[in-house]
Amino acid sequence: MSESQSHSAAAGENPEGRKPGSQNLVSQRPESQKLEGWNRPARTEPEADGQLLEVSMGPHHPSTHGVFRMDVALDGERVIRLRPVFGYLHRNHEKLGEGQSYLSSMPYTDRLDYFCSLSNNWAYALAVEKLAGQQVPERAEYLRVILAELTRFQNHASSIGFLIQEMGASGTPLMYAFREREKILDLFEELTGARMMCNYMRFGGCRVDASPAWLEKARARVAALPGFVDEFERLLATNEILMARCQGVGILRPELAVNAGVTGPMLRASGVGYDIRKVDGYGIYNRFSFRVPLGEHGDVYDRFMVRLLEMRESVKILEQALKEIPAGPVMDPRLKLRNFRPKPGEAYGRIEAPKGELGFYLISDGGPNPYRYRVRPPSLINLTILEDMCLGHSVADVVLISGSVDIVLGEVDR
Amino acid sequence: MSLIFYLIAALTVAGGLAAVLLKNTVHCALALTVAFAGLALLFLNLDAQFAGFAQILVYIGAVAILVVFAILLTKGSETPQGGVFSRTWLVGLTAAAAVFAVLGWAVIASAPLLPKAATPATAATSAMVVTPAPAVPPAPAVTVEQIGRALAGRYVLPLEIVAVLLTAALIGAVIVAMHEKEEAK
Amino acid sequence: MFGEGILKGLAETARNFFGSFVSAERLTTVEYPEQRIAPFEAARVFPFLVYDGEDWLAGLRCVACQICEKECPPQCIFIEKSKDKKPDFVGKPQSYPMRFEIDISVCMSCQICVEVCPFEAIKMDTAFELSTGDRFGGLLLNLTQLAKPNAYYRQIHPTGAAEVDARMAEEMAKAEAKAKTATDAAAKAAADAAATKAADATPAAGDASQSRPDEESRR
Amino acid sequence: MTATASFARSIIETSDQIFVLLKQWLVSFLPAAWQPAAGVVLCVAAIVGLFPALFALTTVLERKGLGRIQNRIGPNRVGPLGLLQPLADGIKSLTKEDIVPARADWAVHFLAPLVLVVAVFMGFAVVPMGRNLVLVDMDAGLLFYFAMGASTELAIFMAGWSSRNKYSLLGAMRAVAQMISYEVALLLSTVVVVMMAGSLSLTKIVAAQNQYTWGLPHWYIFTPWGLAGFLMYAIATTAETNRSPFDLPEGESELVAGYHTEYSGFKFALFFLGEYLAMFSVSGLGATLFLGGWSAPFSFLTWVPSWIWFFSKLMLSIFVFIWLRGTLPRLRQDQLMNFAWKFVLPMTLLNLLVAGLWRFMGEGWERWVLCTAILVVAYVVMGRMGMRREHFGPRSYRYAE
Repeated sequence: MSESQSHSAAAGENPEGRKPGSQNLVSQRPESQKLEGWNRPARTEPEADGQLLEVSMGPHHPSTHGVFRMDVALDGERVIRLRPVFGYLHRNHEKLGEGQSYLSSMPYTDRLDYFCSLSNNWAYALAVEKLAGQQVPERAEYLRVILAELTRFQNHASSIGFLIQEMGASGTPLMYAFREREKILDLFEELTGARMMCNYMRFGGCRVDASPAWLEKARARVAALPGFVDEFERLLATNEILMARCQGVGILRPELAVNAGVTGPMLRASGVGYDIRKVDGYGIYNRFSFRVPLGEHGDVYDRFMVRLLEMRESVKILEQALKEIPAGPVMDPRLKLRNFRPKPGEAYGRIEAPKGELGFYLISDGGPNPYRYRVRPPSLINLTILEDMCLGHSVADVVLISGSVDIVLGEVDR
Repeated sequence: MSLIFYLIAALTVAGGLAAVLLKNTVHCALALTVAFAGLALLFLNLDAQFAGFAQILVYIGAVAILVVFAILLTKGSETPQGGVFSRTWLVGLTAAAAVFAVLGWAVIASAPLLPKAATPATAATSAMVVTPAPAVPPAPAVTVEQIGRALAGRYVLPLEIVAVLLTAALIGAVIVAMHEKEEAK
Repeated sequence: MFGEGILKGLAETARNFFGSFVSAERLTTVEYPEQRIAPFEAARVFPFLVYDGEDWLAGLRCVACQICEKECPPQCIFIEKSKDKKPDFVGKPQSYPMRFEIDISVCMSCQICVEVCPFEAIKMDTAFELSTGDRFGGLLLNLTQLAKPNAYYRQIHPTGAAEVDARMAEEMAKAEAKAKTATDAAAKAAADAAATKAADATPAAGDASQSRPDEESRR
Repeated sequence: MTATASFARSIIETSDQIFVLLKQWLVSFLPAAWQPAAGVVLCVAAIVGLFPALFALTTVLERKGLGRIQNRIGPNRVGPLGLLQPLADGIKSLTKEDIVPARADWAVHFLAPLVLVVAVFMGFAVVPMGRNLVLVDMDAGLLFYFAMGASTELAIFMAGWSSRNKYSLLGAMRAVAQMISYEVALLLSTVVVVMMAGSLSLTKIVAAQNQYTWGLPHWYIFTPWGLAGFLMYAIATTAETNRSPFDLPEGESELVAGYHTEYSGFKFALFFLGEYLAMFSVSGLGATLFLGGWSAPFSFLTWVPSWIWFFSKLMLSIFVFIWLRGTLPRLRQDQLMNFAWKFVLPMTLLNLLVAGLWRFMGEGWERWVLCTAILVVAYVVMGRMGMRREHFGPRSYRYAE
């Protein structure tokens, strides 16, 4: 436990200002402990005092969320070295995007992080809108917020469910999360026609309008969501076993998080108040009042709780958006989706996806396809610090920590 | 002496031999466990329930596991390439013969002390088939209660001394282990 | 701190255990082959081609413009344009697809083909039980398998079909008005043909050259 | 009037002793010399038949119960209400290919499940399942039980080691370390009962509890030391049987399937069987030691056959096992060990002291107060110390505005 103390003491360098006296620790940290390469062997910290056992966890391991591999060197059950191996699900997403029209790339963005297709849609639409200087109607902006927050809610619920599943809870929280997710997916299906691969947003608005009946249904669903969060909290938040497993495990120091480009709930759990909804205020997020929960220790428990609290904030945003949504068109009537040729230039559109900063970088040469199409996937970048979080912990914790990162391999490997 | 005795004895001896002769150390440990189990059965065959169950509980449940763990932790689990006989087998054999001679002498010397008539052990062929309160004359059959009373009464001092000794050994082991761990850090 | 968190959790699971017997909110399972949920109107699975009237070959709205083939993200549509042209319902000569194939093992149900089609000719089906014993040929749908009547479209997407029908009826009226102003006999004959079509239960397909207020400008 | 009463009594008596009478009736067909041996064989056959059947029933109940806890329906396709599911599972595991890894130590690999199941079955020999319904009523019954329980560890080690699989070996090491640690606590938690009953014989322990005051039974769980002992026993047996939240040896998220990763087909089914049998057996023992075995919970219910009470208590504890599994995440290895050595073991030792106090303070309310107070204070102090040492606790969160 002395380890965790030194970690939390070193947790400084964040804009909010933390415990005085902790800052100098950051500057004194030796060079060797700063993040340089993700596949570097063990840092100075853990030392093997026995024979190392090399275990290849994955790509077909029950808890790697898909085809992801970790080459782990174990001393007993302690992790001495961990090398994440990505790429088993590479689908050439970015190059595909460069060979296709702007519109045709939209359905592919669904398949990046297949839990949050609507967020991905929005990020891509935002990038293209920036590129083309396209305006979005008011009602479409509201619909986007509603759908993105519903997505965030179900993503966080499922990710907590997976986390606890990895802790060995025989799937109960996951099933509760999926029960609620089912209802949210029903809403998605009714509006967009598909449950997961929604392909709903377009640059310049949304594909179809939401009927008043749908909005009513959404209001009823949203009204039931806080009860679900309460249930989750009663089931999990104060469970002693969960606290024992999660607290002090997989600590991510804020300065490392910032250096490594970690974003989303991971970063906020480390105590850095960075939320693109607040920073950029993209869409119409600056119209809503919501708070950004921050963690104190940057451990697995903080990540879990930050997600739980963000679910509550999402419900707040949803309530406001569903109340204020105006009438009007959902699509710019002058826009041509087919043969869409933005003027030459470049644009980077980013949103606060449930997993972190999701950005699309596009360069246009005036043709019907982007000249360069690049995705900044939060899952991948959040995963790069896996080794730093896992060293010195046991195998069971590795599983837990990789679960707390909340990755979707579709997005990691693209 | 019944057939069952010979069967159990054969099992025990076979287990012991296998423990000595097998190549793979883990197999040896498992064979040793068989020998332990055979011994326990012999105890039960003699109607010594407490000794028999204690043998299983301690030797199979703990000692065998300890041996196995020791083998695995000391990298001894790999099968040796050469033969199983050590170069000093003659010394070993001599020592074993000496121990056997002493034990045999002790057994033979104590034989005349046994009461001649009391050989009811054949009645209880196996502990599993003992019917409640059989009409066996209670000659050398020692109940658990008697052992307990003896331990808590007449032999309380040796018992306590052993307990203190074991506790000291335990604490010593913990201290040794902790010391190593700190050195490793 | 002393196990009350565990007890709270146990109470929660017990509540769910009993709740799943009484509350449909909790037990959301639908036992699929016996129980079925009607698909949502917006549901989309794989595309099909709409035709008007009785004869699917004659009434096919598709004019083989190949826009969907070009826009399809996974490139799962294959169209072979006809060499000749056949008159459509207004007598205007249009190409038609000689072959129209969709490989539904590749199709990702994104609906882009429906969105880009200017003729309301391709729509999304809601049938999803499409398993077949042949994973190559069985999943490559050809023109005969793809063509489905407008009545079917109306049945699975009533709102969308009503919109399309209304729009097309409006265009029909426009076309008729246009035809009436033209006084020559040939045009009159064409108008007659159009009138018989309009009298039919299924209004005829729209004309690409006609402007449709919102649909067209959006593209 | 007396005739009907005696008739009713005989009916009650017969239904209570039905299995004993059945055995005697069946055995009576044989020559007198064979009768004792035949009786034993019959009893063994009954146990070997009954508990696997119960296992089949429990697997489907567990899946359905877990399903309901998780707001699912659970298996309901095979047979009415899915009750024939275990049959389908059994056929499946019997017809599956028996795969032995090429590098595995085939002899040990083959023996491991057999040793496990045999050792677990042996435990049932001494558990009284009803009045006069015990296979072997031996003086050192409890000792026998634990001796057999200790042998299962070796089987698990054999399974893990012989598979030549890293996950299997890790799982086996975990399992053995865990079982040895908790075995100490398990033994000590039952010693209080032996102290009170003054016997290692399980039938005598039940007989000691089968008394009533004001219609309430003298079960040991209704005393402070008994309750504490029962809780410690429950914790230790959950760990011994590798059930959630102590199911680390087979933690599928970490170790795929632990020591039986490389087992398939019928051998895997044997492991599965062994695990559930161990669950039944520790539940039965727990009921015997703390819940009065086959005795009725109220004196006016003594007419219900004793074996019904025993099996209801057993199934109740199985239900608790399922409930726990549906709720709790699992601990980590070091936490498990800490919990065993730093909490459960000290508590059981303290419980020994409390039981001694109880014994020598004599009748009266003082012993209730004193014993309860000692145990509660110890629990609170240890709980708080444990949490403080590990810096656990609920947290509050701030918001960036």
